[in-house]
Amino acid sequence: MKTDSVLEKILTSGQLAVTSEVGPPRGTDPEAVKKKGELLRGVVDVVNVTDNQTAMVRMSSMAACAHLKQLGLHPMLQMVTRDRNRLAMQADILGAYSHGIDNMLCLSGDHPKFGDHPMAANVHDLDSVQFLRMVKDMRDEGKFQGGDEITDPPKMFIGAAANPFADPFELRVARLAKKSAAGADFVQTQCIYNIPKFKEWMKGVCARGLHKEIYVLAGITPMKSVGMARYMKNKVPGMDVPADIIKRMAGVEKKKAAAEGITMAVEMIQELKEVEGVAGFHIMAIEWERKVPEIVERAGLLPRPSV
Amino acid sequence: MSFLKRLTAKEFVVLAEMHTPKGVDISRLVNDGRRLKGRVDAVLVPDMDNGIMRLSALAGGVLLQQQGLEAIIAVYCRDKNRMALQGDLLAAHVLGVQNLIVVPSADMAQSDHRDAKPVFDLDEAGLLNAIATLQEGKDLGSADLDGRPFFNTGCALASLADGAPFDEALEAVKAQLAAGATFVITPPVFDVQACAGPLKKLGELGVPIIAAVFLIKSVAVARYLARNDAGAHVSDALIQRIKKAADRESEAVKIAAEIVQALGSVTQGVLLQTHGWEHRLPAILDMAGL
Amino acid sequence: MTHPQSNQSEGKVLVVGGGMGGMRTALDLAESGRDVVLVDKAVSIGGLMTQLDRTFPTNNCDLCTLSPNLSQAGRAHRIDLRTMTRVEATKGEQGAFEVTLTTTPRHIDIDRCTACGDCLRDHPECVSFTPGLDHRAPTCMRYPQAIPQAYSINMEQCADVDALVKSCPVGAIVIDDKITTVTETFGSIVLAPGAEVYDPSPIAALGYSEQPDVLTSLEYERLLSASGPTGGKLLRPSNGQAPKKVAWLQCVGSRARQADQGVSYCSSACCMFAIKEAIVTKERFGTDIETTIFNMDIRTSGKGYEAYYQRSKDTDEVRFVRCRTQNLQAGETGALQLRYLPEESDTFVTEGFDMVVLSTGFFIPEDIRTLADQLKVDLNAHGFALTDSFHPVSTSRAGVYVAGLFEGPKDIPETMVQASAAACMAATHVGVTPDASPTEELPPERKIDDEPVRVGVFVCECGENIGGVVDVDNLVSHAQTLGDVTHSENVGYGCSAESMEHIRETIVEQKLNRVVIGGCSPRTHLTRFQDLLRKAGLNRYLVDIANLRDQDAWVHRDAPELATAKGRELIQMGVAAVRQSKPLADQTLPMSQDVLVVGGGVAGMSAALSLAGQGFKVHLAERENELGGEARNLRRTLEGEDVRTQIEHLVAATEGHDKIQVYTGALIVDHGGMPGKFTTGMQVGPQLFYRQITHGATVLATGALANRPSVYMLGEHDAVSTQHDIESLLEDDTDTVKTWSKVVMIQCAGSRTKENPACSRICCQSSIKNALRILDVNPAASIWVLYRDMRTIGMQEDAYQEARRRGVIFVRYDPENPPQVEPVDDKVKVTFHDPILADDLSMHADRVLLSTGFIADDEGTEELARIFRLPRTEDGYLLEDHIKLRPVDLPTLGFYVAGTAHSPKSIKESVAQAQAAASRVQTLLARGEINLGAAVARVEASRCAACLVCVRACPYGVPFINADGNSEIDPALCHGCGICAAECPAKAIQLQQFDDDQILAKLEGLLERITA
Amino acid sequence: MSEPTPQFEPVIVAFCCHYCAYTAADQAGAQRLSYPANVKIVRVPCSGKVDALHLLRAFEKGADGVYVAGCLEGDCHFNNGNTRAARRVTQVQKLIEEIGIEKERIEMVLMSAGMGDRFAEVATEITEKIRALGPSPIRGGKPAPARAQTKASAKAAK
Amino acid sequence: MITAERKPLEEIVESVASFDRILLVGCNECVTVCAAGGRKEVGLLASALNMTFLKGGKSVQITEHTLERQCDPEYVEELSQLVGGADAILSMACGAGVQELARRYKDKPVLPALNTMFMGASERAGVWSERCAGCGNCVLGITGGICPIARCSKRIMNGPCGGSTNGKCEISDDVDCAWHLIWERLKALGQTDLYEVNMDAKDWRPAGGAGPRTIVREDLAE
Repeated sequence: MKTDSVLEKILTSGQLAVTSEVGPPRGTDPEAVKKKGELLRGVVDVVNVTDNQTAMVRMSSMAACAHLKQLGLHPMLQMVTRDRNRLAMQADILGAYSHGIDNMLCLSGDHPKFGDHPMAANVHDLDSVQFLRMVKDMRDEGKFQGGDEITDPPKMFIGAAANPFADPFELRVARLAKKSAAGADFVQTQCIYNIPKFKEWMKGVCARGLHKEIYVLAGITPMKSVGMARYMKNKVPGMDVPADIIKRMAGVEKKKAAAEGITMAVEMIQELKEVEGVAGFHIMAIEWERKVPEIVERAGLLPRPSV
Repeated sequence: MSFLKRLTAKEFVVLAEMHTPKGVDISRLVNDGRRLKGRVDAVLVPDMDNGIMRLSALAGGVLLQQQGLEAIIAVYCRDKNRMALQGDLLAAHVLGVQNLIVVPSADMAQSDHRDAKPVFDLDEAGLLNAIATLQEGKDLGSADLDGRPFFNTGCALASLADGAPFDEALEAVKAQLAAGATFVITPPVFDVQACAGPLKKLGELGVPIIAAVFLIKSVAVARYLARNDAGAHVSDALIQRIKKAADRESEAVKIAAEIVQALGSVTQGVLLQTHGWEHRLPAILDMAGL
Repeated sequence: MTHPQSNQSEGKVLVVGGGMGGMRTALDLAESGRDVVLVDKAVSIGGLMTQLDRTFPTNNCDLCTLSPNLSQAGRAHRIDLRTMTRVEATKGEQGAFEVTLTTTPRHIDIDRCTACGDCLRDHPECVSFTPGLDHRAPTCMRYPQAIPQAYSINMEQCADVDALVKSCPVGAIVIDDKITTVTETFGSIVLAPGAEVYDPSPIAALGYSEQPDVLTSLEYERLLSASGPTGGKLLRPSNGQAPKKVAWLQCVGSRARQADQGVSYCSSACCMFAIKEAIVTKERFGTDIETTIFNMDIRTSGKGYEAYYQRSKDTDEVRFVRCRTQNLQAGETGALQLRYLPEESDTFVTEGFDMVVLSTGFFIPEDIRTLADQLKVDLNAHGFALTDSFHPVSTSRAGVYVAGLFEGPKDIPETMVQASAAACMAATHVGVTPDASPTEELPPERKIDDEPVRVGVFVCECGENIGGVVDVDNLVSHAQTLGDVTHSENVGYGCSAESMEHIRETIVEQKLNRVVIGGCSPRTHLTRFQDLLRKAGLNRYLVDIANLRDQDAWVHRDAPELATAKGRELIQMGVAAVRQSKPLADQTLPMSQDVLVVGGGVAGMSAALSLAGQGFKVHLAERENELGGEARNLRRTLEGEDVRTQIEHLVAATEGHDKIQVYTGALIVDHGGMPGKFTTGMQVGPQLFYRQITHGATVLATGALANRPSVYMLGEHDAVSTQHDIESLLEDDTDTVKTWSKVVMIQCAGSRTKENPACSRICCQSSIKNALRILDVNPAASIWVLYRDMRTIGMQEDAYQEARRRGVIFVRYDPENPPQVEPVDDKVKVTFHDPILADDLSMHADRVLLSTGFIADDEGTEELARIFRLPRTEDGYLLEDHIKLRPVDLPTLGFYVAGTAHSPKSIKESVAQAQAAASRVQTLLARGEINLGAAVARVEASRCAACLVCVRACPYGVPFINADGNSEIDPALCHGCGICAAECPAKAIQLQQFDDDQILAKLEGLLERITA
Repeated sequence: MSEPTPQFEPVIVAFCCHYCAYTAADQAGAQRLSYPANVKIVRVPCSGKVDALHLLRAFEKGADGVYVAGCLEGDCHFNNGNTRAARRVTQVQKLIEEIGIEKERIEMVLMSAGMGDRFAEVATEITEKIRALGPSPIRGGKPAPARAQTKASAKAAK
Repeated sequence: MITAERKPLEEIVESVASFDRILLVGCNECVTVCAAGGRKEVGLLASALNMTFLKGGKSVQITEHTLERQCDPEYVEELSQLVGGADAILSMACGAGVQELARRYKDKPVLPALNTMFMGASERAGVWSERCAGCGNCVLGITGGICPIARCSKRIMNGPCGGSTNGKCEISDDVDCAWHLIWERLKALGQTDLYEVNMDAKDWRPAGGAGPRTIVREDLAE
């Protein structure tokens, strides 16, 4: 065990892990986070807390994580390279760990162009691979990126994101390998809709033996409506929504669309469970956290193991 | 990767047709050729097509190879007997030209040497047979050769016009494939959908099919094709599209590029025929995203 | 005195007649490198056209359009101009005619005479001018730009020879000048003696002899002319007052039924002449003047003429009255009473007019018949030289050619076409001679770098054209106030030889080093004034023209004050620009001597054969798979010639000619280059093989299409066909024709309509031809011709009259109320209104024949015009450079048109235009090199940032970055568009002749008053 | 005759290409078509020769309206000078808007050599449009003092 | 080449509004090539300024002059004759040129008329794109000649991120994904193994992280 993370424990035990996420509020009231966290209690293993998601200012991920931690949940600190240079990032990692937060996800983050501060400086002192390396070195070498030693290094269970669908596709396995090499313990993927393509990617991952080095949590996002499906297809960078998904969503009555989306998510999880190398699921029910229990249940992932 | 390797690897090939000069001023051929270097897989050099006496395809092909391009030269039966044909084939091999396409001979009615005597010692299948024989190290007189040449030989489909013309052309192609041809070049395709039937049947032959894409330079040319070539399937809408374009030349390039794109999933390659507008080839390639 | 001649003159052509036709022939021959002797019996050349005031349909001033040709004729050193000279006898044959020429003494040394007029002032009785046609002896010079610019003296009339001699300040009077007779050898002869205008005196009913206010149209023309007896004012000869009502009587002396009433043929030009006079009358002297044209038919079948006719009715409110007879008498109040029978009425009407103009036609006078006799040239019954459709300018005698009115009545464009055609044919007998005698030794160019700027401003009045609107003197005095202007004056007709010489002298005397001409468009006249500067020892690029005519006086006729104010500004702009101009050098390139002929019909083949016959390599591109064009469908001409056989001969000759490369199935796809060195790409044959041809000139003979309009059930009923369709039937299937008992022909089917406004010109004669042919085969047939105007121009009128005599019935219909055609079994019922019976008629016809004529080949010419960048008329024909004077030249130098691509025309006219195009091509290619002018881009290397903008912007890929790291532009390749100059971010490139300083100076010149 | 009402007479500069628009202007003359005398023509070999600088300077010197007249699309005697000119006109439109001059005061028009009537029509329309816009805003101010453009060679320093 | 574009006229006008005599100085180097500050643009701006002032009823004297290069003292010296007659200098050069003028002519306000943009290359006529960020430590040798620092929207050195589609960057379809280009290029070169190497966290000191940079060539420096 590299860390005390519950996630690491579940994954190491060979059981399918389930994670989900909550977005912190655009204000100072912690109740929103707590409420969302409560919905997920006992349903998922670890709750990701996003970091200025879609480049919009929100309550900091670390603060929100701390609130969840107080509730006894297992939060995962998300951090992007967009807003902080390596000094600020390391400082926050130390701070988070001091609150008992031992999972983190290292990301580059959405470009500020899409957010509410398009005029903001785009820091990117490090990229996500360099970021992973830094966190790993902090944990395993006990060293800051600058080389100085850390007294009581943070033992973070380190996650990365992977998009199996972004172009160029042929590079996606190699890129996972780079992240793995840099220090990622697990990876949460982009929402999966194109299952054949995901399987193809997984095949590449397994062929390279990567599935033995890094845990792959398949990303699942239930569709609420055909409108959302189309939006994801056309507007969200790096998203691959095949036409038959849209067709399926369009084929049902409007008020039954949400239920169809849930069913589809459940079916996907069931199908992906069988795929070699899939170590768990990351269910991103954006502003729809209340539906996560249903999905997890219907997918046969309950009860969650206690480790 | 050479033309042959790409063909074998089932990769999409892009060929361009380049005519030799009528005369000895090769500057245009060489300059146009240089511009294409690295942009096409090979250039096809026709030989006296239309019965217009010109610099021989072999010489043109060698010149283009000297510019760093790979050449495919046309061989045909109208103007040479088996002696001359075999001799030239050996010469081609020695000079480094290893891609051949056996083409039917153009009618001499439009020739600039209408009084010339057509030879037709061999027919196309006979010529293919001669090529095969040479590759086996013998000549048609069964004598052994010093060293064996190697060729990658294609044949040409005579017509894409539905019905009898295509059926006949298909039979001829089958015969030529049986005689040793390994790929087929079609007449120009202007409407991929309209040609879907014939193209499908060609696809079933199991050899690489390369479709010709012809740059329509003017409304008059489009009309000419519509009226005179049943296999062309040049529609009135296409004619109107060119006519209405503010810049007809660019529209023609665009149309050619669109056809190339449409063929991308249908055939294993394209042969761009620009007939004198070789300077427009890069534009077509750019627009087609090649 | 007879000079024995050596053999040296074999290479010469004799051109008889110095009118427009003779001049054009002589100029074409001279420009293509042949030596010419141009003789005219008159004291100065110019012929009939010099007496016109303005010509239709552009209403240009003829003197202005003509004078450039005249002074050119006067100065081209290959042309030996001999006025007052007649042909007395000929011997020999083509290649070596021996011609005896007799010159009447002028008693004036042309080289000395300055045309100062002192002799005339002192001795008017013996100093002669051609009095023009005005029988009321004008007191003016015949026209101010006369060539040669010299007087002539009749010594017999002179009472005091000594005094006369002394009156001449330069001693130009030669007392003992004698008749000279020379015999010279000529390779070929062109006859362009013109014709004379009918004298209406014998027709008593017209009152021409008695009534001073009855004029011939030519006299009326003189009255309108600025150089005429009234100085350009329209006044009644009887009382000097302005007329309020003017009538024109058409066909005076033409289309006569009786010999004493004139000639039987149609003089072809009078209808347009009258319409033009009516329009000009209104335009210049007041729209309230009533103008009425009394006519039998309005025959406006030339290019653009029909539109002009319609405009005269619709816009200018010229009244047209169709009537049968007329006579005239003076009324009590001095008004002329005109009695006529309107077509739609059976009672005579009497109407009063202030002036009556007789539209008199042409006839061949006795002296021209004598000339023909001496030259052993056959004439037709009317005295015109005999020619045929496929040899339109060849007379019965080999080596003798004809052009203009002597070949038949015609208008100016046809004369110009024939003149060039005759030049082409005449040139086949004489070789090109080296340009051995440059008569103009150009003075060396003056270095002006160190001189202060001295601008001379010369403002033209151009008769009424500018002076009638703009206050020229005001402009002249205003110019004097402008900076650096040291000289300014009014030069009248600036482009006349006299004024040009005056300007030249002034430049030299006043040491001017920049010149501004206030005149007409630089498009047409800049080169002439540039040449003038060069002759004055200045660089040709130190002149600018302020376009006071086309872009000021002509467009602001209603606002003279504004026009004058604008004229001042235009002069200011010109002065500002020339102050910045610098001496520039021209660039040259060798010309290709090959010619591309597009179109393999009669016109294309004729042009190709004419050129190939002269040794030019011709590329003939035909889009169809065989040669022959539309004429393949014709069998006979009106005159009975066998068209099919002739076409077969033409095709065989064309294909067999070793200088002609024929491309059938050839589609032109691209074009570039410049006059003298074009490149054209085409795709040829079934496999669309691409050929690129380099050629110096291009002849477009792309033809027109036989019209097949969807009217009168054409294509819907078997009994309805076009005149064209039955050509072969009439030849090969007379049995069918014999079954027809009633045939109705409908004229103007699909012509003169909204869709196809032009008159198709040939359909009236086609219907007459077919009617006569049907009657030959089936004399019992009853033939009805429904028409709007019968336009059987020239000698076709004889056939028309014959058809009437043989019982063909002609009924006029109104386009508002056209005939109706309905099917009745295998026949058709035709219903129409007969204006004479004033009733609707209806009949069952076995056959309805539609005279459908031509329609422009939009499919062919639309794209060709785009590729060659040539303008077309609204109805799709190629637009020539000048409708009257340059009917063969297209607006882009190096392009010529022949045949129906220009406008509907007969085979004869097509062949003539083809030969004319061949001649025009030769005049271009004889130059040998291309003058690229001085408008080339120049890079100032020290400013260049090597940014590649010019390299990327140039449409021709000319600029490149040289070894020094600067942009370099090869002036020989530069086309002079100036795009690079406009885009250069470092302002390192200037287009010479249009550099920024000059353009900005123009703006400053214009806007001075605002900023000052 | 009624007393003419005094109205604003704009000064309009038309840059006309030699081959089409200038010829069309001559055509208008030959056809005696009238158009306002306010339009003054500057002849250029091709509309592509008209520099943005010329257009701007015309306004600076006091023109109330400026237009560039070139050949019809596809008919430019120099391939594409007319389309280049049109792009420049658009650029200058933006610039004069920045200055505070209505962008309607400048435009690009196309015509063929034979279109004398179109020339007259365009000249009339533009004159009316500019007349309605009133004098150029910069004419409200004082005259422009001459601006120095140094002739000293930049290379001299080398 | 350094690229720049003209500031909005309003901003320029405001900056020079208080002066009566303006010396407008162009540069015949980079800014000429990118059509921002050559003789032509100087002319256009002079005209535009003049008109703007005329419109406001103000008469301003604008002197135009274009230097071969504004960032070299020897060329800048050329202005010394003209500066006396001006109240302010308006520079149409990049920031380097503006600063050089300000350094040399200390008593005159020197105002920028351009915004200096980036080091770029000309894609085609009239289009320039960023190619180099001047980071002081070039990695182009291992990225197939395509710079991830200048051309990736996130400066990702181990890209691509998960946002690219069809070879285009997530920020715009008009922007190529640099890493897509790098990958294609590496493939073409047969150097895909270079991709597998993780690039370490970048040392930003040569990129300016350590303050203003200076290059001293000992052999050339005086």
